[in-house]
Formats: sequence, structure tokens, C-alpha cells
Amino acid sequence: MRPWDDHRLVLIEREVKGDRGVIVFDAPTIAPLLWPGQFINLKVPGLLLRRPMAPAVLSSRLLLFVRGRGEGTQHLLTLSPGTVLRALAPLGNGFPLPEGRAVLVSGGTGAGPLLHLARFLVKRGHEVVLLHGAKDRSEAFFAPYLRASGASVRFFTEDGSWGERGYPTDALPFVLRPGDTLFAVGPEAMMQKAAGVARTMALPAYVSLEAHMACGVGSCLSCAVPTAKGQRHVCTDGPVFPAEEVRFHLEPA
Amino acid sequence: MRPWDDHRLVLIEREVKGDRGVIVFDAPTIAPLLWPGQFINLKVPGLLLRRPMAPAVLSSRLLLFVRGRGEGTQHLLTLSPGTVLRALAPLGNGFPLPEGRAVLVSGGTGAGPLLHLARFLVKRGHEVVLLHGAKDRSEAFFAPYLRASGASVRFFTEDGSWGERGYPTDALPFVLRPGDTLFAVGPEAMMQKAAGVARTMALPAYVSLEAHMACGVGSCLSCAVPTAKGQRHVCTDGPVFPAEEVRFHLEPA
Amino acid sequence: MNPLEVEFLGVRFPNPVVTASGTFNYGREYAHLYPLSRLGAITTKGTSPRPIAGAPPPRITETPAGMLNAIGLENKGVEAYLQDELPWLKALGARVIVNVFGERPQDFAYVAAKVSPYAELIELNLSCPNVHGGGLPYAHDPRAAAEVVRAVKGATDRPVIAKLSPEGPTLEVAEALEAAGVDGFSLINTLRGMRIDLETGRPILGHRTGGLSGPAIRPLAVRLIYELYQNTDRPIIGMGGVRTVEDALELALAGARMVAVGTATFADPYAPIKLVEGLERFFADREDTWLDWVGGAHAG
Amino acid sequence: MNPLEVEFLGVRFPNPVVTASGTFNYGREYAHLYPLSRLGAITTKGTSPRPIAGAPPPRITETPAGMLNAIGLENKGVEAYLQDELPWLKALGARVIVNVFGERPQDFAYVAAKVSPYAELIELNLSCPNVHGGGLPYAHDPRAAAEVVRAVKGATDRPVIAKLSPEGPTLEVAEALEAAGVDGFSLINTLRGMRIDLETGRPILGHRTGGLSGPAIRPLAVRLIYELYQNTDRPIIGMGGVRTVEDALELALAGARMVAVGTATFADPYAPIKLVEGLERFFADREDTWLDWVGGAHAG
Ligand SMILES: Cc1cc2nc3c(=O)[nH]c(=O)nc-3n(C[C@H](O)[C@H](O)[C@H](O)COP(=O)(O)OP(=O)(O)OC[C@H]3O[C@@H](n4cnc5c(N)ncnc54)[C@H](O)[C@@H]3O)c2cc1C
Ligand SMILES: Cc1cc2nc3c(=O)[nH]c(=O)nc-3n(C[C@H](O)[C@H](O)[C@H](O)COP(=O)(O)OP(=O)(O)OC[C@H]3O[C@@H](n4cnc5c(N)ncnc54)[C@H](O)[C@@H]3O)c2cc1C
Ligand SMILES: Cc1cc2nc3c(=O)[nH]c(=O)nc-3n(C[C@H](O)[C@H](O)[C@H](O)COP(=O)(O)O)c2cc1C
Ligand SMILES: Cc1cc2nc3c(=O)[nH]c(=O)nc-3n(C[C@H](O)[C@H](O)[C@H](O)COP(=O)(O)O)c2cc1C
Ligand code: FES
Ligand code: FES
Repeated sequence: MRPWDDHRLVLIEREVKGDRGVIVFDAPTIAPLLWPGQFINLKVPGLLLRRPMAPAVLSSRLLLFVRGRGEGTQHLLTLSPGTVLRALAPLGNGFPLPEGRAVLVSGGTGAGPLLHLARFLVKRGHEVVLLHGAKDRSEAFFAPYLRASGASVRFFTEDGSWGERGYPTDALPFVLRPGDTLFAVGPEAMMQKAAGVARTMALPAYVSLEAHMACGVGSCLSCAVPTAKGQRHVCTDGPVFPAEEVRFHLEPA
Repeated sequence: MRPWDDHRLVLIEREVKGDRGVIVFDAPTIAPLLWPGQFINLKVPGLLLRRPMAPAVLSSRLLLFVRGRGEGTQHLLTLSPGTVLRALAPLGNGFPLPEGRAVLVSGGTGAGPLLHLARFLVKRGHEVVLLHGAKDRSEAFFAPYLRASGASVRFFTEDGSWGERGYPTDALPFVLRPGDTLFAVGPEAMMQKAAGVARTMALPAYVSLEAHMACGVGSCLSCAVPTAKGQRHVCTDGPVFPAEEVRFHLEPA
Repeated sequence: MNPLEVEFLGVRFPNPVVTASGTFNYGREYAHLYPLSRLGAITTKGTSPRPIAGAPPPRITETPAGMLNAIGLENKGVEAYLQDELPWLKALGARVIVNVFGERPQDFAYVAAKVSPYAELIELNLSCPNVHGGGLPYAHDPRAAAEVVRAVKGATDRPVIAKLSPEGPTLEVAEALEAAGVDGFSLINTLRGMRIDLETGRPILGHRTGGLSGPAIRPLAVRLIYELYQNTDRPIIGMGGVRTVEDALELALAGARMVAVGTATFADPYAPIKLVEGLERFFADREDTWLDWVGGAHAG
Repeated sequence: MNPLEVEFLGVRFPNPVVTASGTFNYGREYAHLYPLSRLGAITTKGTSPRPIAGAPPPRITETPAGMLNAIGLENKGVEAYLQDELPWLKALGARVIVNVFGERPQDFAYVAAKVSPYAELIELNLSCPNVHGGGLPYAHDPRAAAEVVRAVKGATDRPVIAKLSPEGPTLEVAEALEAAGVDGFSLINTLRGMRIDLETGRPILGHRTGGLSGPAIRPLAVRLIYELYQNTDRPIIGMGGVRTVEDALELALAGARMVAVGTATFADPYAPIKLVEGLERFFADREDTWLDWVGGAHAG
């Protein structure tokens, strides 16, 4: 595997609805290198620090689910096709491969790395179930991208306005079976709940953590998180951790 | 005359050669208000402070001669047609009207306010002579704009690569005659020299001063210059001053 | 009820937005754009007993997300100010915070006494040099600064606030001023910086150094307001890189009861009124008020 | 002749570009991008006698043209550093400036003694809290800082430079350190700032405050380097928002003999090497050299 470098990407498509967006980049030098669960550190024009993002890979392209939170992500959602960006990639550890069936639980932009994983595993003959949860139908336009993964996909919304009513983690006890591996990426509360279900069934579970990052490559020590195995750095030791090592309650909201 | 306000402009044409450029804006609300010699305070995207600029007026448009000096002017030269900008206008005092013939001496981007004056006076039936000086042919592409003013125009370059060899101020003693009024806008040394010629011939002479400006409207007191009449503020008392009031040697280069 | 109304040292302001001294002059330049009475208050350009010509040009230059200024305290002196500006501002219905400074404590007191009939508050600019303290600013010397407060308190019955510098021992100065009877605080003033011109090889500003202001210093303002709020129960006017509703709320959370807009006015002369209108919109459909945000970052 | 070569306290560096402590760790993360020996020197992450876990997350956040960091001095301690990093860095041919800190003067001395065989220079981080001085940083207390210098000078024969803070009485501290025998200086360290999250109403950083770095503080760096240069004849490593050739030359004109690239490396990991190459191009077709620019703003 080639070590990380600073790569060129070109924004080629953008679909924005409210504060969510799907952005497609042409990134032929990154796409073949990015293992599912790894991330890129993206330079958004006009800002000093890069922003970590975990995209899915579609042949030579990257697909990013974005939620406009602060200045960086909001600005990202306004960039026009043709904009040239730079990204450090590939970064972080990525997901381990499961033995049997993979059950994926995603919330919000956690759909990005899990779409990547789903496509990757389906291509390798794994059975993959993906449960995506959202508050309301604001992420309904993610659906075609997720469905095209070849996984069996179910959508949940808190208000029932799109897909099934409720949380994906409510369905999880009925979906998980012996031999499965759980992968959860989304809000901490969701990951914690999902990991709890897996634990009661004694199934392996992996989650992906977020942290405020400056360098993304291990040099600034800004992304420290406490874990059961001591302090770890999300950008190099993670972002993927076995769920049992994560101290969910200590993480910032 | 309407007092200044913050106006909208749209960049519609741009011709850049090296560090010089001609930029045309659609500015229907500014154009009718801007007296020759007045200026605008232009917001360049991405920068905190505005930049003072003295454009010429072509019906509903503004024409700006720009020299890329620092970050602001260099960035200005890269903006694409369609870019929407804002400018405070009209600012400053502007030129007084001459009695008889007007002789204009411009250097570099000083061509902007003098082109405005030339067109203004020619339209009102004045005879206008414009002498434009440059180091080399880097400003040759200004020529069509200046010729179209209807003034009688001569070009001078230090190296003789465009127009006549030498300085416009060398020709001035042979051009100026009793009854003329001199207007000079350009590098301080050029304005000082031109004003000196006018003084020996006892002719009225006006120059336009530059200063680092924050507000452009008289509130920050950043644009103070010493004059024979005491301290003045370029943005409100100027930028046009009778040459005899100006203390050229005290000005920053 | 007006969710923006602020009581500050016994004075009622319709909203917490004021202009920062030196960035709005005496208000005249902007009076045709919007009614000055719509702003919480106008803080006027620093005024001294006699006119001051100020520093040599250039006086300003831009820096990353900020600017340096070395105006050199140019002003036309308190007499001209009383004649030309204050009555006019009052007639417009504007509330005025008068920023005063001088060389000696009695100079501050002289100006404060003169302007008191027109001033809602007196703001002392302690970043000016103390000529009897070796030229170091008052803000670097708690004892000298306290003398200024005592002199001014004896000369006016208007509330007196001290404008603190982020340089020098800010909290120590604040403590000394409280002991001397100051009623409130404003902060932050600028930080001294420099830019050097690569072509001439010399400092760009005529005065060589100048005060750094603008968004670049906002994190310093937030930190100092936060720290001061923990150390005092006197009210605070916060400033430093404020432009948007978010900026203003951030300073409020840190502890600012009112906020001043400075450098932002150069980028956009409508900045102060846009902030008033933005806050009006923000609170229009909320239960809480501006005052509920003040000091909120310290709660619990 | 190499126009970028710099002699600094008896050590020869091929160019004046160093990495700023804490922004390049021990260099390992970047060694696959370019040869670390191409840089003037690597200043390593601040190292203390024993490992330190550091501050709670979040540890960084962006600000206008800058960032705040509260890493909390996380490092793996001098033993691990000696075992894992220093010999490796030396083997690569890199020149190393070792940034050290501790709680007490003897802690600084302990680390300095250990790393001396590998260090071209020892850099003392005086912005760390002085536990016996009420927790205030050494940089705020000239006497305590001087004690650190004396302790370290007694423990190493490598040249010792003190890293100055823009907070506290910078020039006074520098004077005291000269008297205590310091060989040179580096500046500026960060300024404490804060950002408050409007959604939670709380400071964003786990440590609440953090150090401001990046282009926003460059004008402060230029001013302080300029002032220090007038007050000392010891050499200076300048830092604060440096990325481009222009930035580096501006600090050189102010008085910096070498310059460090810090925050810029987060935006672009190639920033330090790009600066070396940019300076090479700049001086390739000139008669003068880097050293001709150093202190140039003071000439005449
Ligand atoms: C490995 C990794 C992968 C990620 N993948 C994606 C993705 O695919 N799509 C996506 O939209 N976002 C993703 N994020 C989150 C994204 O990096 C942050 O939302 C972004 O950095 C915020 O920047 P900003 O300028 O918009 O917000 P800021 O102004 O910096 O902050 C706005 C808000 O976001 C919070 N925040 C800031 N940075 C982070 C962060 N790194 N992690 C968590 N919260 C943060 C702050 O606390 C604040 O409340 C990922 C983060 C990590 C660490
Ligand atoms: C009334 C007026 C009208 C002007 N009209 C024009 C015009 O039509 N076309 C044009 O190209 N320029 C014009 N200028 C000059 C222009 O405003 C400056 O070149 C510009 O502000 C520099 O900004 P910058 O960001 O490029 O440079 P900065 O990075 O701010 O500075 C770069 C260099 O330019 C010098 N400089 C900066 N600002 C000024 C200034 N205001 N005056 C003089 N020198 C300055 C600095 O000393 C420095 O050496 C005018 C100036 C004034 C006062
Ligand atoms: C051009 C200029 C002039 C200033 N003049 C004064 C002054 O006369 N008195 C004063 O107390 N502060 C003065 N200040 C400081 C501001 O009032 C304010 O404290 C500082 O600029 C920080 O706010 P800002 O970042 O919003 O500008 C001046 C600032 C600028 C930019
Ligand atoms: C994330 C981070 C960590 C830092 N850690 C240290 C440190 O351990 N020791 C030290 O002396 N300075 C440390 N600094 C300060 C830098 O070395 C430098 O002085 C400062 O950031 C200004 O330079 P810059 O603007 O180029 O970043 C750190 C800065 C940052 C941003
Ligand atoms: S982000 Fe810099 S070490 Fe992880
Ligand atoms: S530019 Fe502000 S007073 Fe002239």
C-alpha cells in the first residue's frame, strides 16, 4: 500500500439539500488506495486547516456525504463543479474484514465509509445488510447511492417520514445473528447503542470515531481519545476501533 | 448629488497583461454619480479592507486600470466575469473644471481618473490633451481606451518601445500654453515634475494623491497627509489637491 | 418586551450593539445611511484636551484576517468636539459613550468633566502612553491606571468604564481599577504588531508598529472577556473582531453585556446596523433574551 | 557558495528553515515525503522527563487565519524519545533542535543533559507552567525563567536558546535570560485564546483556552522579533504564521536569523520543504544572501 501523500481531486458533481450534500470527486490517484473506513484530510479553499472526511469509492471517483456543520463543511457544500482541491490520503486504519455477514449501521454522513465498505464486501461475495437512520427525510436523497451498493438496505427515520419509523438500532436485535460482524458509523449515541446490542449477542463490533484534527497524520497529537487500552490518536490508531475499547461517555457530543 | 452608499457592481470584462489589467464593471447605480477624479472603495472578495480605486465612466459602466501591487490588486486581476462586488461610491472631491484647455499627464493607473476627466471634458466641448507615460510597452494595451476619449493623446515610454521615447513631463513645456489647466495623476515624482512645469508657467495644476485607506469616507483618519494648509485627509479633502498645496517630498514612495 | 434591551450601569440601551472607538469617528460619516439612534450606542473617537495631529503616514495596513493601525490618536480636541459633534449626536437621539484619553490623570478628568452632560458612559482609553510613566501605556501599570480612574471619578457623575488592553497584566490592572472605583470595563483594545515592506525593507507604517484588530484577535478577546468575567461583577463591553450575530453571541457567552463593532465597519459601513437587525431576527422567535446569553459559558 | 547557509551559535545549517516544535512531532510522519536532511533543522515536539498524557479533547479548533491548540504538552518522555526517535533522526542526517520543558528547573536540565549528544541546539519552552510559581508560565516570571537557563547551562555544553512567549513581559524576560547566560532566542510561542461553541454554550476546547498560532499572529511575531533584535545581539529563530518566502523574508528583516514553519505544515505537509525550495529560487539569481536580509529593517 502506498503511504499517504497530498493528492489532487476535482469536484465533478454536487447535490445539496438543506444542510446535507452528496459530492462526487474525480480522484484517480486516491480511489485505488483508499481502504474502507480510511479517510482523507481535505483542504477546503479559504480555510487554514484541512477537514477529515471519509468518502466512499466508486471506481476512480470519491463520493462524500457531507453535513454542513461549521464554516468548513458549509463552504464545501457551495463549491462548484470544476473546483480543484487537495487531500491527504489514504489516512487511518480502516475496517477489518469480517468473516461472515456484515451488518452496517449508519447515521448521517457515516453513510460514506459504510457505503464504501458495503460495495467492497458485496464485490467480494459477502452478504451485507445496511441500516441507515436519520431524523427525518432530509437524507432521503442518499438512498439511491446506498441502494446501488448491492447491500440489502433499510431506512429508518425518527418521524417515520422516510422508510420505517424508529431507530436502526431498534431493528438491530432482529437483524443480527450469530457469525455476523457489526460496523457502526454515526452519532456516538447510535454507535454506543449498536455496539451494546452486538455485545449482548457476543458479536464483534467496530465503530469509527471523530475528533477535531489538525494534521490528520499523527504529528500534532490533537486527535487524542481515551480508550480502554489507554490514550489513542484517532488519525493513526483509528478512526476505526473495536467497540469494546471505546469509552463512549467520555467523548464530546 | 447623492451621498455615497454601498453599491453593487458586476465584473463583465477583464484584460490582463503581466501585472496590469483593464477591468470593466457594470455599475449602473455608480456611473451617473461619479465625478471625474472621485473614487470608489472596492471590496475585493476574501480581504478584510476595501481598496480605493479611481475608475473612468463609460455610460453605465466603470473602467478600471489596475496594477497588481499587493494581495488586493493581484487578486482583483484574477476575478472572472460575472463576479459580483460591492463598492462605496462616490467618494472624494474630484477635479475642478478648467476654464480653457486641459492638459492631462498620466502615469500607470493614473490613466483611470484622467480618462474619465478627458471624456467628460471632450463631451462638454473642451480641448483636451492627454500625455501618458510608462516604463515600457507593458501598458500599450491601455492605448485604445485612452484614444477613444476623444482627447489628443500621446504616449511616452522610458525605453522608447511604445510611443515616443522619454517622459511625458519632458514634452510638457512644449505642450502647455497660457490658459491651460494641468491635471496630473501618477507616481509622485511624475506629478511633482509636472506641477513644477505648470508652476514656472504660472498655470493652475491639480494632482491626485494616494494614501493607505481603511474606511474611505472620513471616519478612520488613516489617510492623513501633510499639506501646505495643514494636515488633510485624502479620502474626503482629496484625493485631488491643488499642486501647490502638496508636500511631495513628505509622501511615502 | 424588547429581547435586546440592556441595562448597563443604570443606563437603558435598546440593544447591546455599540460602535468601537476610532472606527466610527463621531458618527457623522454614517448618519445618512441609517438612524444612529437605532444602534445601542455610538462610542466616539478617542478625545483629548487639545487637538492631536497624529502619526505620520501610512497609518494602516492589512494583515491576515486583521489590520494594523497607527492613527496616533489624531482628534480635534474636546472643545471642537463639544461644539461640532456632541450636541448634534444628542439631537439625533443617539446614545453616546465618550472615549477619552490624555497624558496625565487630570487630562482624562478634564475631558470627562466637559463631556459629561452629553455622555451616557465615559470610556477611558488606557492604551495611550503615560508620559510620566516612561511612555509605557497606562494599561501596563496598575497603579498609574488606578490614578486615572480616581481622577475621573472625582470629575464626573457619569458611570466610568476602563478600556483594557490585551497587553500588559490585564487582570491585575482590572483589579486595581475596581479598587479605585471603576464602574465597568470594555475590552479588548488592539495588540501591537508590525508589517515590513519587502521592497523598501522598512516597516510599512509611519509609526513602525500599529494596533492589530479584526477577526484575527477575536479568540483573544473571547478569552480575556471570559477571564475578566470570572474576576469581576462589574459589567463588560466586549470587542475584538465582531461582525456577525454569531460573533456577538460568542462574546456574550464569554461575559460581554454589550458588544462593539470596530474594524468590521471598514469592510461594511452597515455592519453595526446589520448586527442590530440580525440580533432582532435571531431573538424574534426565541423565548430567551440577549441578557440570558451574557456569561452563559460560565453557568453550571 | 550556498546563499542560504546559516551559522547559528557555532552550528552550520544548510538553510534557515526549521520546523516549529509541536507541529512536526519527531519528524517520522513526514520522512517519506522528502528527506528531512533537506530542512535546515527539525525542532522536535516538546519533551519532558516523563511521559505526559496531555489535555482532554477537543484539542484544536480553527479561528480566523489561525488555530487554537491545547495539546497539553502530550509527549512520550525523554527515555522513549532517546530510544525511538533521536538516533533515527540523526541517522537520516537531519539536524535536530530539541525542545525541552519540565515542571522545575532541574527537569529542564535533566532532559537537556540526556539529549545533548544528539542536539544541535537546546530550545527551552518557557510557556509551560511553573508549578512552584503558582502555575503561571515561566515566561511570565523573569527570575524563575532565569533559573531554568542557569540549570540547563550547567547541564549541557550545547548552545541553549529560550523560546519566548508574546504574553508576559517578553523583553524583560529576555534581558534576565541573557544575564543568566542564554545563548539565543526563539519567538513567538502562541497566545492564549478561546472559542465558545454556540450550540453547547461552552468553550470548544477541552482545556477551555488554547494557544493561537498561524498567519493571524504574524504581525505580532514581526513586532516582537524587531523589538528583541534591538535589545540583544544573540541570534533569533523567528516563528509565527510563516509559510511563504515573503513571510520568511519579513521575519528576517525584523531580525530572525532562522525561521520556523509551524501551523502551515498542517495546511500543507510540504510547507517546510517548499519554503526551502522557494528561498533557493529566490536567491538563485541574486547577489545577496539570506544573511544579508537578517535585521535589514533596522539598517541605516
Ligand atoms: C475520520 C473522520 C471522517 C469524517 N467523515 C466525514 C464525512 O464523510 N462527512 C462529513 O460531513 N463529516 C465528516 N467528518 C466530520 C467533519 O470532519 C467535521 O464535521 C468537520 O471537520 C467540521 O468542520 P467545520 O469547519 O464545518 O466545523 P467547525 O467550525 O470546525 O466546527 C463546527 C462544529 O463541528 C464540530 N466538529 C468540528 N470538527 C469536528 C470533527 N473533526 N469531528 C467531529 N466534530 C467536529 C465542532 O465541535 C463544532 O460543533 C469526519 C470526521 C472524521 C474525524
Ligand atoms: C484615490 C485612490 C485611487 C486609486 N486608484 C487606483 C486605480 O485606479 N488603479 C489601481 O491599480 N490602483 C489605484 N489606487 C492604488 C490602490 O488603492 C493600491 O494599489 C491598493 O490599495 C494596494 O492594495 P494591495 O492589496 O494590492 O496592496 P497592499 O498589500 O495593501 O500593499 C502593496 C503595496 O502597495 C502600497 N499601497 C497599498 N495601498 C496603497 C494605497 N492606497 N496607495 C498607495 N500605495 C498603496 C503598499 O505600500 C505596498 O507597497 C488608488 C489609490 C487611491 C488612494
Ligand atoms: C483605526 C482604529 C482606530 C482606533 N482608535 C481608537 C481610539 O481612539 N480609542 C480607543 O480606545 N480604541 C481605538 N481603537 C480600538 C477599537 O476601538 C477596538 O478596541 C479594537 O479595534 C478591537 O475591535 P475590532 O477588532 O472590532 O476593531 C481603534 C481601532 C482602529 C482599527
Ligand atoms: C499543535 C501545536 C503544538 C505545539 N507544541 C509546542 C511545543 O510542544 N513546544 C513549543 O515550544 N511550542 C509548541 N507550539 C508552538 C509552535 O512551535 C510555534 O511557536 C507557534 O505555533 C507559532 O508558529 P506558527 O504560527 O507557525 O504555528 C505548538 C504549536 C501548535 C500549533
Ligand atoms: S490529527 Fe494530528 S495527530 Fe491526529
Ligand atoms: S480613509 Fe478613513 S479617513 Fe480617510
